[in-house]
Amino acid sequence: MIDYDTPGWRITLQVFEGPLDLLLYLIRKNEVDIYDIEIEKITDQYLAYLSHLEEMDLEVAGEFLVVASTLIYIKSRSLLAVEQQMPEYDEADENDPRWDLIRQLVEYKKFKDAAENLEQKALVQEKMMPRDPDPAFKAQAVTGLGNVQVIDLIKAFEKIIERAREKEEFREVFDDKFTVSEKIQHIRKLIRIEGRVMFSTLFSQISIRGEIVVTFLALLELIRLKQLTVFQEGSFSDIVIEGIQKSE
Amino acid sequence: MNLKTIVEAILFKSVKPLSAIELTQVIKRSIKTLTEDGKEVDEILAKVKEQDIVQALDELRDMLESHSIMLQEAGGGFRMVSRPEYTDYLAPLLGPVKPPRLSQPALETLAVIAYRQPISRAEIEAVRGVAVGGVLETLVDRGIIHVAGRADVPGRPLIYETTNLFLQHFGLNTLDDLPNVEELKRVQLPEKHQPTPEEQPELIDNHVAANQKEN
Amino acid sequence: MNLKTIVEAILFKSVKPLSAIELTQVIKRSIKTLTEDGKEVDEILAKVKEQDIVQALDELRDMLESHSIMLQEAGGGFRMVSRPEYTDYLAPLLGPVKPPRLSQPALETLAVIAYRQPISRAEIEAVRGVAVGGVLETLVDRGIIHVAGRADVPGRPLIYETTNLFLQHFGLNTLDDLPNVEELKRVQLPEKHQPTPEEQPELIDNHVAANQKEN
Repeated sequence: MIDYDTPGWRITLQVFEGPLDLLLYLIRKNEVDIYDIEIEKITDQYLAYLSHLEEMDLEVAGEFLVVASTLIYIKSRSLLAVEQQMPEYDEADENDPRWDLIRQLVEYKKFKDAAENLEQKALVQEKMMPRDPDPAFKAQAVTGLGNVQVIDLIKAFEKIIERAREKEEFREVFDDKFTVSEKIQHIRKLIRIEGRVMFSTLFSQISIRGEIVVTFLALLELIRLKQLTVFQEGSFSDIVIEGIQKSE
Repeated sequence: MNLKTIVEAILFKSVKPLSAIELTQVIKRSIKTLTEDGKEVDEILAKVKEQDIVQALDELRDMLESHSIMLQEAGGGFRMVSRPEYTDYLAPLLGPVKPPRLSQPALETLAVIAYRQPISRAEIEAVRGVAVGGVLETLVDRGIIHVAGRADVPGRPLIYETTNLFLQHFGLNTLDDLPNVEELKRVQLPEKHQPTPEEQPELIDNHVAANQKEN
Repeated sequence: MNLKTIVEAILFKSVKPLSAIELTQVIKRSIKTLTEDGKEVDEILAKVKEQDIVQALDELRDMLESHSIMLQEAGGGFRMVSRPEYTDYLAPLLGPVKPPRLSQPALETLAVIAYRQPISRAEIEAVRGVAVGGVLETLVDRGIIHVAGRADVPGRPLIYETTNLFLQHFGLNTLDDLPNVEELKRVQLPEKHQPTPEEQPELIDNHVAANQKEN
């Protein structure tokens, strides 16, 4: 059993990177080869560690519990009489959970060792220092306006004015030409015919700002009413608007 | 490893020129740390004096004779620089001498500032209908606008105006030389505290902006 | 002046590592400018090829043998760095803030990605037995890994691979220089037979997040 009173034990409490790391530690502590682990012993020690964590009021992460249940399962299996064990209890058996766990441990250990190797390389690399970038080089690249003409400036300003005027206009159109309920009808009809509409298509024929706003509000309302759903097929793809099928 | 190459490594790494005294201090401090860490230190190094550094600098200068890098003494300090005759081969490294073109939001923000300066961030945002914090930072970083003080209104917000670099870029003498300055100064623009419909377009602006990024 | 010292000057001044091809381009561009300006250019330089640069790099490496500066090839590029044994003497220049080292979880995650790229988050978690969401984010933020696209499997998960910065950080030239690369590449990945942490994502994510704060 693990001696919890050894001062070193408490210190190592926090350093396990996960259940596999803890298992490797226990195997090393018992001085056995991964392939020869005694499941019973390891399971007891593993569970003792978890309960020790709980005693100290430390939260036991879910992943530790997942492996705990696997260990208990393997242990219970090995306690069954041989004839009662489902498949042949064979080390090479694909379905043997003990073998699965061992394979996972072996795999994990290889990467843990590789991580250690990488760390050593980083430490060496840290000692090989390049010169710091010349501040003069940096400064030159980022100041100034680039290829901007006065005309660009005026155009930009006119765009702002234009947009401001549209906002004025928008108040009228909001009242007169387009209403949210009208747009709701329009979108419903589109969805009924097409099944789904792309977000960009819905807005592409609209050029008046007021109509964009009203259409967007209609869309939000339909989503709120759970008549529509929107989603993306990839983080950079167009948004798809789709009707929600209702059982009638 | 010897004093000459240690000095070389320090000057290679240092951002600013170092005098012989400063070099001595750097080495003395390193040796102190090494000794405290229980590492063995060469006896000659342990007793290093400024005059040893001066000699090491001379040796380093000779050692670099056949290289494109040389020791330069400037402003009472030494530094490593590339030899002047190699400058022609370094030009391509300077990258784009022309800074990247301003983005549309940056351009619009600059236009508002140009014609309405001095102006606060809140006033710019009222005109443009979107947040301009990041854009203002870019413009300040690029030396096109600068903080001109604080407005004499509640909250005393920072106010911005264009710089001399801005005028130089467009070949203008004063701001009055900006085209259409009279007309554009007069145009009525949205102000702060507009009625509610103003707030909705912003929703769309943000959305459109996000969409454009994706494309 | 010769090719070897020109390459030295360029690498001395360059902010980032340059490959032999990039070095060739820099020199070719310089020569073009020189010719256009009516300056005389050495005939050998005018016809410079990548293989000449490769040879010049070898000569430069030899030339720097007795110096505290060396040529390093990392991430497919060459750069000039101080020799590791001089690092103790550079410490006083560096100031108190050291660049953060990678945490143990980050290193383990990175090891899995390095040998198995491109790889999805679920596959990494199957090997490590813990959730890696937070760690992946940190590694992406630091530019050591990046999203390489989506896997062609159900759910189309994002897949990750290491960047050039990864190679530079660990002083590797290519991924084939990873220790034990042959062995680790071949190992059979565990299938996701285990109830992986994915099934309790929230719980685990919180745990990992809390853990990382501690590190």
